[in-house]
This record gives sequence, structure tokens and C-alpha cells, in this order.
Amino acid sequence: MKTREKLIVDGKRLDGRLPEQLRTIEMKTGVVTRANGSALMKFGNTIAIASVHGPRALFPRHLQESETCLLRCRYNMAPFSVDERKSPGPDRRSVELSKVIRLALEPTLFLEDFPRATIDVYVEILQADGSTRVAGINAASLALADAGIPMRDLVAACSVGKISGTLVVDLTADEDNNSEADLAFAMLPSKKKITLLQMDGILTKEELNKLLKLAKDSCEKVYETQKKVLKEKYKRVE
Amino acid sequence: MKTREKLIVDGKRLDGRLPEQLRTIEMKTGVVTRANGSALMKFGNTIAIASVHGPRALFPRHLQESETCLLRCRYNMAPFSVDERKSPGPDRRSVELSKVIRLALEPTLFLEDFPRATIDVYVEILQADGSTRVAGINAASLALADAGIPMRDLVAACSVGKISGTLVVDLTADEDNNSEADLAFAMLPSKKKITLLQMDGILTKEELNKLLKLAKDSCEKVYETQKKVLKEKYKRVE
Amino acid sequence: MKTREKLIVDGKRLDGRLPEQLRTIEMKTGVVTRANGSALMKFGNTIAIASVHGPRALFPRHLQESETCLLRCRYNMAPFSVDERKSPGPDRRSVELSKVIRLALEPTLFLEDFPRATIDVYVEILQADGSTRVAGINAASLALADAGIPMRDLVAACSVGKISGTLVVDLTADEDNNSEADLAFAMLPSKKKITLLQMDGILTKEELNKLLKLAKDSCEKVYETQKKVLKEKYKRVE
Amino acid sequence: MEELYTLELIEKGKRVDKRRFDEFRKVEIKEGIIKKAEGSASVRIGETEVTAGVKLDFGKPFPDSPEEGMLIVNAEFTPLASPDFESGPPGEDAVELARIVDRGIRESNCIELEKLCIAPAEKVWSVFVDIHIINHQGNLLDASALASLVALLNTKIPKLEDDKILRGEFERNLPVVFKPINITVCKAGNSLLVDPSFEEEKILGAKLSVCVRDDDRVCALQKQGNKELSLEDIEKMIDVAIEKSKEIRSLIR
Amino acid sequence: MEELYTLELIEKGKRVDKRRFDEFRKVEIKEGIIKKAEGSASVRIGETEVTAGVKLDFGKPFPDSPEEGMLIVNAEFTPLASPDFESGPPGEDAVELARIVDRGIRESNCIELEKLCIAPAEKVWSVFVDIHIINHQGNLLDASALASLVALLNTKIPKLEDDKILRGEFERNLPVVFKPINITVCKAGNSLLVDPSFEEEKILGAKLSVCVRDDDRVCALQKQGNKELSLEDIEKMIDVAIEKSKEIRSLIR
Amino acid sequence: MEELYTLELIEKGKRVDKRRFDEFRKVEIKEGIIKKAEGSASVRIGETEVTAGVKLDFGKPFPDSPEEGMLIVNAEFTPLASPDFESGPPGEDAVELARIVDRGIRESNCIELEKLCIAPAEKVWSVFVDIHIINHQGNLLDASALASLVALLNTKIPKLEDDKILRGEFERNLPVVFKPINITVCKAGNSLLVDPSFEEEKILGAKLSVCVRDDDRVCALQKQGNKELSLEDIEKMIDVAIEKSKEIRSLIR
Repeated sequence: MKTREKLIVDGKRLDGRLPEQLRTIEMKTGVVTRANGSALMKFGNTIAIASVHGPRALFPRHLQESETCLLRCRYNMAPFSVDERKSPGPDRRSVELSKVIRLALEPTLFLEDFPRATIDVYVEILQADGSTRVAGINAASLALADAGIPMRDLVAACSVGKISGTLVVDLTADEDNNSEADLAFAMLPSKKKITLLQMDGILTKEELNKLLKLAKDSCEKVYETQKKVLKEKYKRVE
Repeated sequence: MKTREKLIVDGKRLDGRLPEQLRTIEMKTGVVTRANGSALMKFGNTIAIASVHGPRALFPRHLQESETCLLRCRYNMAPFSVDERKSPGPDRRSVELSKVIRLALEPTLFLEDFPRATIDVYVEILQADGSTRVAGINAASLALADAGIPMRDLVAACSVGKISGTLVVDLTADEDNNSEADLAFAMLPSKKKITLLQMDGILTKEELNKLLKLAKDSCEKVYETQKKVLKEKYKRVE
Repeated sequence: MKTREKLIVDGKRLDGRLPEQLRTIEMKTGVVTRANGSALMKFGNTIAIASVHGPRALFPRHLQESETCLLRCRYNMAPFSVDERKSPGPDRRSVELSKVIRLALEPTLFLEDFPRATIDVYVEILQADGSTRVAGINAASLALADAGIPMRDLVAACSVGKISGTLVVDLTADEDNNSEADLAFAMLPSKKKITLLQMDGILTKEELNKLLKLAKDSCEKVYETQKKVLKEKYKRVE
Repeated sequence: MEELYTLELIEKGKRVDKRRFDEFRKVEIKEGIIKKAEGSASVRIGETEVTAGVKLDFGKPFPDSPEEGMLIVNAEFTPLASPDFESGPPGEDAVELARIVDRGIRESNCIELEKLCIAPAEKVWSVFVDIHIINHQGNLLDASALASLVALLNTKIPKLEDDKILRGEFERNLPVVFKPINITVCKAGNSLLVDPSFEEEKILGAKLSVCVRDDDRVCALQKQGNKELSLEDIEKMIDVAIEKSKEIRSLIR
Repeated sequence: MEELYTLELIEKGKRVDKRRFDEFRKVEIKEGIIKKAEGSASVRIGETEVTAGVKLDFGKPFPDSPEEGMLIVNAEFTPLASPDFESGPPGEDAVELARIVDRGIRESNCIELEKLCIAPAEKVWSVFVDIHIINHQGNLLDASALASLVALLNTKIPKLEDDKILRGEFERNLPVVFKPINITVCKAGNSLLVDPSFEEEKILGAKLSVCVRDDDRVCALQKQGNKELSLEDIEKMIDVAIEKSKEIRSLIR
Repeated sequence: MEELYTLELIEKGKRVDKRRFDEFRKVEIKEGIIKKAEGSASVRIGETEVTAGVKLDFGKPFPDSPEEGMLIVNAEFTPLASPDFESGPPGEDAVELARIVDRGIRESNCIELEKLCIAPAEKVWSVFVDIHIINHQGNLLDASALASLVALLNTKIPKLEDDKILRGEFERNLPVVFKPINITVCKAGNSLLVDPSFEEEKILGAKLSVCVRDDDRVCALQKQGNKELSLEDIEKMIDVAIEKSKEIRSLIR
């Protein structure tokens, strides 16, 4: 993996951000009316939409779990979301991300309350400029809330990493491709419980611990926006 | 799309036909003894065989419709049916044609009489010299009759189009590839109801209306042959 | 098919064996503890592992046979088992071999004793130096015994063929690729009943009959080893 | 229940959402929303929402048209957009929709494909139009065709350097010379209606999709649904579509 | 019921359709029925019907046989032909049948593949044999092998012009020098029978397919079915097949 | 039942097989067991058994790294190894495992990929690591990563002659410069344990897989399981993994 030298110039990143600064966040619920719940989430140019269908009956019947609800997730990138057209259909990366997103959401749900049923969470990436999986988790978490599904807490997610020797938050695609390390992170913010953690790169234990704290702090910022959006939603409803 | 100039010479088509003349039609029922009904249909060199299996029980059970019968169709071309070998298996074209053939047949059937069941119609193109989907519909309609499945009417189908500025019926592959427009058409002839209509090309409204009438007249000719074949079949039986 | 001249030099094969000599045989049961039964079998460098899962309930339910047990087999080669990496997943060869292995095993089982159930036999080829399917059958037969599934007899299998004009047993990959004929053979040894027979090449009737007898004799040698291994297994248990 | 109500209303000449039979829901068009794509558009018709993105890439031309660019239209009915859509390869509805949109663009000669040659017989531009359904509240086809057209209209051809595509730098606009508009007309009793909602689509089994070019010529037809039509129905439907196509075309910048 | 009856008859040395045990149903061979194919044949054995078509196309030879043409045999058990066949990729029965037919052709050296080179190590003819089942009333393998052979025998190699295939114009016949015939023999009690009908196949679990060349050499064997055979059975079956192959071979023009 | 017992024991600080929480089962490593492969290893951890084979083949480098070899890691969870595995294309667990092993090798810069160029921008060595599970009794990931590493360490690069690979003759060793070790740490109540057995994995939903390089740097992390972790848990788990990785690394020749 090659790394470009100059991702940080005069203490600022190529898009003008400070190392610990998130890109502009945009969130919106109720974007897919045919779903039980849905939300859109942007980190800068990264656009993720999530929708939730269910809890609903699961077929064929022999897949049903008599004690719990099956949570299924699908992460998918639109063919036009990246520089080189992505051919449609799942690849190995999206298979893995679908799994880790499901596991990032599962601890917040009361799945045992809906035996024999399924909850389906679909995440579509319309534009991919880094941090797509964490954008997808944020959108999915809002979509679950939008669907009125009981949750222990929202799930807030962000990416952090090391570029040109500096620890930064919310990596763009360019930063990610040229990073020394990048880390995806999700947590239940009010419970301070981590539900997603993936890293690749080379880090000392000390750097890693610093990054984890940075990730936690950034998730708390994301969480504030999530809560605000949901509050507005309920205001609208009232 | 390029168009060859000389598809009509001295008022005649390259195979000697007049513009409004169908190719030699050949029809035969009972060609597949393991099916409930079957038929072969030729427009000149185009050879379609259809067979009908059902009404029969549908599995897995969760696909059954409690109020009606599922009609399923599959249009498939043999690998050797075309100039360049077609690799086996469905492509996008055959997926679409399977659907429009199903919809062309559905209005003539009393599907609600066979709840929870399925009727399967299989159309195989052994040789493709244009007008394959309409040959397939004619064969399928005869096969349904051969299977003794109650029908409001037979379905008769043909292609029409515009080549070298002239409106013609029953296009060959060569004419189709070089046409200014081509149109596939199916109807319930005694009821004058259209059940298939697909066109591509460039036509004025007036040309289009003329072509539709030409298509209707040609279907009536096909219908006469279909009826004759069925009469002979029943004569044989008696 | 080209044939190399010198597969036999001074009456011996390239690996030093006599024409009617098997390679070193190695067998071991109980190699996969998560299976109901399992075994490893080597003909020289050829390594096959088989495991048996079942009899167990079969899902989805509409596949169940009310009168008998479904025997399913899967023959698979590891990507690294051959010179040129084999891409994972079934190809036409492995589909055919899975079928003939199933049919080679079926006559020895009492499938009607386990209605609605399935017995699954999996054969993995870790290294392929010829005679893989017969190694797989030998391993599968031991695995069925290891699983305690009642059998009329063990199934013993071997390959024979004609190389450089000489009839030989237990072909290596090199011999197989350059053979004039090769033949795969399996039998219930104590009942002298043949359950697998595949040949390709060119043989006179007389050569063929000689080869069949050679195959039968070789299977009896394999059978002796199989019995010895099973006896030791039961000794261990006692 | 709801279906019965929708049907009864239609028989009285009314629609659940109070529209006239020849009236579209509100049409909203947004352009250039996907910066990673060479062209893009989002179209909303009422609550139905479709995003189309255009990507350009190298292709090898067909032997019989060695100097023509290639057009590939693909639609994904992601399960996000509707509980009726399933994961997996495109089903027959998605394939049919993509093929109808493709025919409308191709048969109208909307794109000057002969201007997309890079090296004759060797290398041409392939124009990939990908249709992504965001929300399915009926009339996906008209929305998809419109989103695809608008995306093509704002598509730019990337610069080349040493035979490589410089993503994000552009040389010229994609040459688009016609604006084919697809209008789906449904038979509702003795009347015709346009822009069916999801609920209306469920009960109206006789539909005709008509693609009309700027010069009022028809460039593609597809009968849809499992009910039959008469020749007179079809003639009237084509008239309605030609008329309506002008109005929708006028919404494009 | 029907199966029991068929079985009882066989035990008495009789067949439902009154044939002798060593008698084929009526064999009808039609050649050249598919004009789009370089070679074709339709074979009926009783009511069983199979069409085989041969297409020729360019191929890249294997590195270890740079001057040899390629042979690819494929079979489709379309659901048209039998309620037992399903849509989808070829199942194990179709794959096995295609591979047995392939081996019979390949191992008999029936086609002179070394005469199919266009440019050594670069370009050779690929011979695609596609088997299409039209009606399945038993003994598909013998019918398929026969249809494939006859199709190969009437296959013509297309002319080339500027490295392009001129479909419909031909240069020479495909060089076919042997006529391998496949005969499937079934064990029925203590007797052997040939050309099993669909009903007979269902109850006779011990079969051997034998491919025999013009010089009476055996070029492929495949035991089929889920019952066992003795060595003596096999020897007798091969004798029957060699004998029967002469008769079937004589039916070819 | 068994699960409850396992859980109760763990709560008392004990394991069913009497190991300490920080103790691996017996680790057995065998090298070069597959002669057809350029490199291979079999690793047993207790009864868990994994075979990894390395094949080398030609590849075309990525445009942005024209002189670098390629690494492809693939895992097959064959149904042989466990009643929980199914036939068919790799499921999400097999894909995830392969991708984690891939990241550990890739991110640690364990293989000097830049030394695998044959012709810049044209031809490089592709290193295929195929992981084959033989028996699944828990902790597949650590076993798979170890088997892959050992297989790479004994991989030899084949000789070339006239641009062809001479299988079985070798030129040099694959340049491997680091030994990344993957350690999966599970949360068990208030304690942490390593090398979970199959039964322990079923009940312990909070796991962290840590890949550690010879210089104690961390090169890949993956949280696994459906339970959550605290920041403190994670820090402790990484400490445990760094410590344990030294011990496992010392087992390699």
C-alpha cells in the first residue's frame, strides 16, 4: 500500500478540515415511504440511505427461529457511486460489510420480542467518498428508530485513522486509500458500548488507544445530530 | 441502427414475398407426449415448440396463491438456433420475452378455476429467423388447447414492421435487424382483444395505426390455420 | 489424446512400480470429529478425506421422501490439489463424479430404514495424483462404517488402465493423462458386485475383460486394508 | 379493501389523491446529485423516487458498427425501495423496465453514438445508465425513463491522458439530440389515466407505455399488465401519450 | 401400479410394448433440419426425440495441443420435454449425459481434431455440439449420442474471409472418420434388454452404457442406475452392445 | 444443557477442558504436506484442523501498482468439516474469515510484493492462499491465519522457461519478512479468554480478533460476535493478544 506524503498541509487536510473535524453531517428520516422506517445520512459527499422492513413474518417457514427474530442486513453500493463503475450484485467486500453492520445493530435491539419474525435492514450507498459503512450504520440506526422498533440506544458510528502520521477522524475516500491505518467504529453512545470495530494498517498500542478515544468522541458528536433529527421528527408528528 | 437500402426490390421482399404476405405456416399438436399439451409452429424457417405442464400442484407451498393459479412461462432459444452460438441459460432478452408471453396468454385463461396450482408453459426456439416470440405464442396457445385447458379464445400472434419505407408483415431475422420499426402483436381474434404489443423503431402515429391494422388482419390469417389444426386433431380423436 | 511412449521402462512404471502393483495405501478413520463418521484415504500422493453427516432430518420438508432416505454426495477438489489452481466451486466434472460416487455407495446402504431423512457424504480431494474418485469412494465407505451406518458390505474401489500397451493398476495423474485407456471401478467385495464402472479410451473386448479382472483383484487388496483399519478402530474402542 | 375503494372511485371518474385522469403527480427533477458519476439525476413523481447515474468507460465496439459507442441500461429494484422487491439478481420486472428505457433511448437516436468513437474497431465509449429505485409508489417506468434522460443530458465525457480516463476532468458534453419521453397510459373502465399510483397499478391490468420523441414520433411501445386492450384503446392511448409527453418534456431544463 | 405391471411382464420375458428384449423401438433419423447450424440432426427412438445442433466458432487451443481443434458437448434437459426436468443450469443427469457423449466422440477419435487448426497455438475451430431434448420417453443417452454423431457427420466448416466466419458458406466437411455408437443395456432379472422405455428405466436400476467404434473396440463405458452388476453381467452386456451397435450404425446414411 | 454447563464453569473461572483462560489448546503445525502446491501447511489447534495451500500463477498487476505481485486469499468452509457448513458459494463467515486473514497478511507487509514482478505493468506473480477447513472445533480464524502464514513461509517460486511455469522446479523462496499472528480474545464475564472451543464460541458473543506483527504493532482488528465491548475491554484484549502472539509465533520453525 502506497501512501501519499501530503495529505496534511499546514495542519489541515486537503479539504480544509482540521484532523479531528467531521465533515458536514446531514440526516433525514422518512425518505422511503414504502418502508416501515428509513433515513438518509451524509458525511460530506458520502450518501447512505437505509430502510427497514419488518418485523414481518419470515418465509420459508423452516428459516424461522422459534425464540427470536432474525435480523438481516444488506449493504449495497450503487454502480455509479464510485469512480470506476461497480458492477451490480454482491462482492466479497459487501458480504463482509453486511455482516458487520448486522452485528453492529444487533446489540441495541430486543430481538427476542419478535419470535419467528424477521427485521430486514437495507443500506444503499448512493455516493462513496469514504466512511460508507459507518454512514450506513448511522442511517440504519435512524431508520430503525423511524420504524418505531424498540431500541436500547441509538447506534452512532464514525471512521478514524492515521494519515501522513496524523490521527484524524472521518476519512474521505482519498484519505482512506492513502492512509497508514483506518478504523471503523460504532457504539451505543449513552451506554458507551462498542458494537463495531475494524482496523487495518499499522499502529502501535498507544496510537490505537488514542484513535479509539477519538472515535468515541466523534461518535458522540454524531449522536447529538441523530437525537436532534429524531426530536424534530416527533415534533413534526405532534 | 443501420438500415440496408434494398430490402424491397420491385415491390417484393428478398425472399420473394409481397409486403403483406406471411411466410409458409406449419402447425402441429401433440409433439411432446410427456407434456399435458404441446405444439410446434413454423413461420418459414423459424421453428418454435411449446409444451404445457399442468394444472399441477405448486411447490414449495408458500408460493401457492389461494385464489388463483400461477401461470409461469419460459422462453428459451436453443444454442444452435442462431448464427453465432447462443450460450445456454436465460439472458435479459429471454427474461423479458418470458414475461410478455405470459401476459399475452393470461387473459384467455380461467386461472381462478385452479387455485393453489400452476400451469407451466415452455417455449423452445429451435431455429430463429425472426418473429420467434410470436411463433412461440402461437405454439403456446395451441399447446394450451391441446392440453384441454379451458380458454376464452385462442391467442394468435404475428410481427409487422417497416422496412425500406414499406409496411410489411412477418419479418425475417434479416428484415428485423435492418428494419426502421418492428412490432410484435398478439390478440384473441374472435374477441378482437390485443394481449401483446411491443414496438421499437420510429413511426408516425399514422404509420403506427396502419401497422396495427395490418397486424390484426395477419393474426386473423394465423387464427384460421390454428383452428384448422385443432379441428383435424379432434377429427383424429373421433 | 497424445500418449507418451515411455511410461513403462524395463517392465517398471516411472515410479518404480510393477504393472499390477498398487501405490502405498494409507487409511485412517475419525479424522473429522464434528462429523458422524469420517476417514482419510491415500493412494500414494492422492489424498481424499470423506465425512458423513446423518442420517438427519431433511429440510425443506417438500424434499423429503416418505419411503426412503435421501443419499447425497459431494465430490470436491481443493484449489491447491492440482498443478494449475482449480477455482473453487463445482464444475461439470465434479457434478458427474458426485453422482457416480453416490450410485457407487447406494447399493450397500439400507436407505429404506431411514424414511424422510438424509445421509450426506462429503469427499474432499486434498491432493490429486490420479485415482481421486476411487480414493474418495474408499474413504466414503470407511466414513459410513465409522458413522455406524448399517451396510451390506464395504465398498472398495480402484483404477486400472492401459499405458504404453501394458495393463496396469492404480494410475497416477501422469499415467492417467497419457493412458490409452483408464477405468474406474468399485465393488462390494464379499458379494462380488460392481457398483462403479467408468472407462474411457480404446480397448478390445479381450483387453477390457482382463482389465475388469485386474480391477476386481485390486479391489480385494484395498478391501483387506479397509477391514484391518476398521478392526483396529474397534480394538481401540474396546 | 383499499383496492375496492380505489376502484369504485375510478368508476366514478375520481382518483384517491383527487387528481384528474390526465394529471401527473408533482414531478421534481434534480440534476447532478452524484458527483462520482459523469451524469446523474433524481426524479420524484409524487412519492416515487428514482436516481439514475451515468458512468462512461472504455468498450470494444461491435464488429458491425466499429465506430459507434455502446449503450448499456441497467435497473436495480433494491429491496430498500419496497417490501415487494427482493435481493438477488434483477427479476423480470427490473429487466423489462431497463430494456424499455434502453429501447426508448436507442430507437429515438437520442445519443449520437457515432460521435463516441475513440479508435475505430478498437475502443469506443460505453455509456452505462444505472437506474436505482429509491421509493416505489407507482409509475416507476416513466420516472426511470425521465431520470435516465436527464442524467444523459448532463453527462460530460471525461478527458483522456495516455489512454487513461481522468475522472473528474471533462472534455465535452455527451452528444444528446432528442428528448424521448415515456408515458404510461392505463385503461380505467372506459377512460384512460396517466401516472398511476402504486394502488392504481395494482388494480389496473391494461397499460400501454409509449415513448415519444420531440417530433411526436413514437419510438417504443410496450403493452403491460395482464388485461387486454382493443385497437381503439391503443389508438387513444397513443394520442394521450403524445400529448402528455410535451408537458413532461417541458419540465426539463 | 404401472411399474408393477411392467416389472411382472419383464419377469415373464415380455415388454409392455411387445418388443423383444434385444429390440430397439423404431429409430428415425432426420438430417440438416436446422439451417442456422453448421450441422444438425433429429433422432426419434420410439417417442423419445432429441435434436442435436453443431456450431463452429473460433477457439484458442490448449497449450499442450496447439494444433488441435476443441470439442465442447452440452446438453439441455429443457422442462419442455418432461415434467421431471426443471428450469435452471444443467442438473447432474444432463451433465453426465453430455460428458458420456463427449467421451464417446473424443475417445473414439471420431473427429480428426488435428485437421481443425487455423493458426497454430493461436486459433483453431471449436466444435460445439448442443443436445436439446424434445421428448423424454426413455433411453435419452443412446438417442443423444446418435443425434450428435449424425449432426457431426453432416457438419460443414464455414468459409473464412479476412479472419471472419462467413456463416452459410462452406469450405469443406468436418473430418469425421469413425462412427461410435452408444448402446445402453439394462439388467432385467436374469436377462438383458436394450433401449429401455421411460417406464422400464424407472424400475431397472442396473444399466451399462457402452460406446462401440466401427472396429468393435469399446471406447467408453458408464455404469448407471443404483443397482449393482456382476462381472459376468458386464461381460455379457458388452457383447450385446457390440452386436447391437452394428445394427444402429447401419441406419446412418 | 452443555451450553449452560460451559457457561457456569466459565463464571467460576474454569473451562470444560481444564485449560487456563490464557491457554491455547495444543498447537500442531505440519509443513509442506501438499506437494502439488507451491507452499502448504496444516495446523491443528486441539481438534480444529485447517489446511492452507499456496499456488502461484501469473497475474496482471493493478494499474496503480504496476510492479507489485497480487495476493488473493480464499476460504472454503466445506460441509465436510461441520454439520453447520453448507454446500454452495462461500457464505458470510467464510468470506469474513478470508478477508481478515488477507488483511493481516497485507497490512503487515509480510510478503514483499514488490519483489514479485515479472514484467512491469504486464505480468506479476499472483499468490493464491486457499484455506480449507478440515474440522471445526472452534477458533477457525487463528488456525487459518497461522496455517496461511506457515504455508507462505515455505512457499517457493517456480522456475520459468519460455514464459511458462515449470511446476515442481523452483527458483527461490517467496520473500516473507514478517510473521503476523492472529489472536482472538473473548470476553467471558469479567475475564478474557483465548482460543475458544466450538462450545465456548457459541456462548461468548463478544470477541476481538487482533493481528500482531513481530514488532508488537497491531495490523488488523475485527470485533466479532453479537455482543458489545467497552473501551476498557478492548484495551485489555489488545494487551492479551500482543502477549499471546509471541508464544504462538515461537512455535513456527
